[in-house]
Amino acid sequence: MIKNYLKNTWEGLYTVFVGMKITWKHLFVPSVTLQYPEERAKLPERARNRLFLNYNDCIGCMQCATACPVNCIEIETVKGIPTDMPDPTSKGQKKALWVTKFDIDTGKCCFCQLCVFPCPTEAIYMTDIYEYSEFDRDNLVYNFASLTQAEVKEKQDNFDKFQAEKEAQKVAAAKAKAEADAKKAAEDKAKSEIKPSDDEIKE
Amino acid sequence: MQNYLIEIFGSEIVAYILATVPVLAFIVVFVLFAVWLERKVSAHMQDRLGPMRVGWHGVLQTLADFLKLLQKEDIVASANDKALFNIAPYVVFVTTLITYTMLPFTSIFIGSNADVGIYFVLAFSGAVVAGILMAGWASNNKYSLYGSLRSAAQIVSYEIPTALVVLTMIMLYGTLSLGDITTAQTSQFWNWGIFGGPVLGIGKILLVPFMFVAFIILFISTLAESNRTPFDLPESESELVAGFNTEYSGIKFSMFFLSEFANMFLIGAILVIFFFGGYNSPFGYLGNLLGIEWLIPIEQLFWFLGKGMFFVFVDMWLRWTLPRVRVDQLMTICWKYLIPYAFFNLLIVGLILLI
Amino acid sequence: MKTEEMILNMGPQHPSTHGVLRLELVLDGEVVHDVKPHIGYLHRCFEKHAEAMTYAQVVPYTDRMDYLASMYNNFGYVGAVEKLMDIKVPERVEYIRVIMGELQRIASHLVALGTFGLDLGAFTPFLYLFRDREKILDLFEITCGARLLYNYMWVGGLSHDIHPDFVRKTKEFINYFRPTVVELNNLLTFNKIFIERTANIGVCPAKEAINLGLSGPNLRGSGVKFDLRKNDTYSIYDRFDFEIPVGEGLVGTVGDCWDRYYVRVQEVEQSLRIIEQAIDQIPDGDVSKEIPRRVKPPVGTVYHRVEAPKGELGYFIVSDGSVNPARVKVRAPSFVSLSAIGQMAKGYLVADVVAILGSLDIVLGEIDR
Amino acid sequence: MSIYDLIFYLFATLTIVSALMVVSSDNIVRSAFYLLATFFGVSGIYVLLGADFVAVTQIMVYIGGILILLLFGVMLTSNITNVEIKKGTAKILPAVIGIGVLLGALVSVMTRTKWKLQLTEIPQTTSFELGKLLITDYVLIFELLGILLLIALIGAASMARREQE
Repeated sequence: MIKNYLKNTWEGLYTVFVGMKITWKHLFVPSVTLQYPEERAKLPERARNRLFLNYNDCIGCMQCATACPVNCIEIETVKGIPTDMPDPTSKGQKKALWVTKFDIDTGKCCFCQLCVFPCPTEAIYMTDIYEYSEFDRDNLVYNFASLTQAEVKEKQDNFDKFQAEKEAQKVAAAKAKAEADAKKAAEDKAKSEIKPSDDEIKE
Repeated sequence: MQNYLIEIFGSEIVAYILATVPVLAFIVVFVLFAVWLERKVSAHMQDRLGPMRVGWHGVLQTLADFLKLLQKEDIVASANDKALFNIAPYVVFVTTLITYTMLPFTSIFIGSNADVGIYFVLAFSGAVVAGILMAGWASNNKYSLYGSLRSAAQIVSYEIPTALVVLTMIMLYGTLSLGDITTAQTSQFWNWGIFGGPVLGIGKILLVPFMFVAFIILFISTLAESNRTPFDLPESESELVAGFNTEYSGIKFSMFFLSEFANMFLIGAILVIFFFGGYNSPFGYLGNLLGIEWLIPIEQLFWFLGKGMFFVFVDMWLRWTLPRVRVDQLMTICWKYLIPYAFFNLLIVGLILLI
Repeated sequence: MKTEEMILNMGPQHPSTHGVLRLELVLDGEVVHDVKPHIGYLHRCFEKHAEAMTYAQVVPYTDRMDYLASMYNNFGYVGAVEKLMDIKVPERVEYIRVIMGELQRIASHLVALGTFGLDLGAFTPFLYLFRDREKILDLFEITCGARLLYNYMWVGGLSHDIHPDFVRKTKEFINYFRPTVVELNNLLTFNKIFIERTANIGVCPAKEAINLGLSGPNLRGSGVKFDLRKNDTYSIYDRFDFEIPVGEGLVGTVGDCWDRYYVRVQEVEQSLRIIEQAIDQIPDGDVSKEIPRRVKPPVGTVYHRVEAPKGELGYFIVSDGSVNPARVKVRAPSFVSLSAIGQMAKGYLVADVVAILGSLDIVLGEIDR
Repeated sequence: MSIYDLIFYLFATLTIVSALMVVSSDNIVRSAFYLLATFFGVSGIYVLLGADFVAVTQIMVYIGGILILLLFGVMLTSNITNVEIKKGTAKILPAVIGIGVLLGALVSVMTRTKWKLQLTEIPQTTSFELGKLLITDYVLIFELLGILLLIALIGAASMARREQE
């Protein structure tokens, strides 16, 4: 019992000194931390931070928005018209859509990188920017679409017009056809009843 | 010192008040420095840098923090006992401050070289408990109450080994006065308490190991009395959040802080006075060598503060090395280990002194 | 003497509840009579959420369960889905997964050991261990770009192949890290105060541990030699030579806090051994070859369990044949561990509750899900 | 008025006021804390009388020991703050008699004492003489008291020990 008592005392003091020796050694080890704003760690090339969209390369295929588990990407597109097609991507892929809205809400983003992989044109990718805090939450929504409001309206109008023209053409064609049919029908009055054309049902 | 001041100002009251100013200023400056040191020591021991922004290597960081603390809102919860809650920090601080009157900083600056000396210091460091209990109870918070009760139990228990070792040393020096104890260890370092003090002959050699034991016991028990790791149970942040000062903020919190660090230097000073010659230089004074008389007190102040700071550093060193003991183990260390050892040490030192 | 019981709320805002956990302690003085954990402060509807996600989209959500061991959560989930779809992943993928999983186990254990020390008041070992954990996170970062929530293992493969520097840096890390374990042992493990604080505290005998359903280091700390990597082997763990450390009661009783702690220390060493063996054998190949474009498992159910750093992590997945899982149920090891605290802490002091909680190594993200 | 007079009146006021507060306070814990001020005031008066050793002992024993014990007892008793404390006069006659006797005794002592009107000499400190006396003339009593306290210490330690189960 006395032996145990003395042993406890000795262990208590000895292990304290062992520990003190270690911390003493560390007193002279150079620091492993960085003085942050002045010194910055070099991020590896695969670093996953704020999302970025190379707008010119986006073809508006919506695959990133579908892949996103938190729905932080919002895309709206307008179909291009033959006379006003968007420029092809930097790799020469043709675009059929005007991307009128491409918003990424980085406040929602969970940095999972799931949106990056499906992108066929490598337009969306993660950058090494990690300082983008804002005072206003709305500022965390990044608008990547470079079209102005007016331009969007114009594209929309263009498309609507184009659509309307197409419609009108079709209607006109249908009308012409109908007229022709009517004529024909008038000519062959006695033959049969008029049937509605397939085109009309589709439209 | 007092007589000199009385002569200058012609009034006792002014002289006495002025005599306290250097001590108060010392405590404030020391705490500012010690907090910075604590942060730096901890940082470098943990491979970090610690504060680096304000001033050279952050020396003014504590000042900035202190200014921030002063500006903070003074929160008093509605369920607190307001009067006691407000008084408690000052009770703690004042009782710590009072003990400084007995410390011989140099041979000429000593608040009071009273005969009661160390007894006075022990009494008032025990009286701190009242302030801590007041803080814990007035906070009306279970964690605070636990912290203060633990603190009280701890300080009261550890007074016993402290007193036993102090008794040993008093036997050696034959006086309670801290000033006289220091003068007994004058000239060279082999007259220091740890080397048997003023005793001469065979007794000196026999005393050394027992003085060493006494030193370790006094170090541990005073460490516990000042509530530092590994005995920082009253404010053990992993169990009791912050112990008795959980509810405090702003200037009142800084009062607790001041008193904790003032206490750290106090225990360092007590150890130095008992075992390491107080303000005495280990090798003789440069002032004597050069024949400049006014240099001696400055040298003495340097040695006293230097030795005291060394023990403050050891406190910090221990704090950043060790885990915390549990409340019952705290009592085990005190009652089952320190007290018997201190007791036997007292007995043996007494026997050695008789021969 | 008649004394009154006092109820003390520990948490949800408390320094040592490892997250937002509330423990209701019924105390007699400082002696604990009962501990009631109240959970749910971190509930994020993971299981319900998974039903609205595609199988691939669930992976980032599994990251956020045990956020200190995200790789292993991925490992378990993709294992379950692959079992359901009967996919055989390439050898290279298996090796990389095992290496990543073991690195993650080390990282998770380092946090566990460090915070355990922190709970007992030792601050310095905590920071030493975090310094080394940082090195592991760096390894993950060069591989997949993320430091905490990796989304690295995908059904059928991996999101990225390993970085060209990965093998070299991992070897460097192993050489660097070995002495740290020795240092930790000197500084903390065999420190007398630490031993006094943890030995004979929160004793959980083997039988009780099994009854409580404990798993992982908590079960092994009680002296039960049970490790899914050996006992119900998955992936390619059967190819490696490693031991299962169990609690032996070196300084106290078998199954005390110190044993649970020391099992983790030893497991870190064993994980290093596995990595050393695996790192030299990584075969060449393509890591994304087997990744299906659309993960659409057949109708059926699967239960797949892995030895996560915190214990047995099981995924029960019900598939209705669509692209979304019909049900994902997780058997979270921390949840089971936490449920044991009531029995373990009875009769000890308040300070011991902190030690016991720390030794169980819980993560609230996994408990509340 | 010299500084000593000022300090004396300060301590005297402190003692009397806080003693009154002790008996008149509604809250028992507060009473205990007022007692702290009373003890402190009394020890201050001891110092002024030159009894420095007694003064420090007063702080050591009464504040550091007895008061703390008292506070422990009070704080650890649950619901103590809700207890109604009776402050009204209950038995007037015995009280009057008791106070009368006490007052008479005090007044008679006060009038008979030969007061020093002028402080002729600054009171000498006593601890050195006290120490000498304790070791020489009163050594037996001192030793016996020491043994008594040691017994108390051992007894307390054995009582506080947890029962072996």
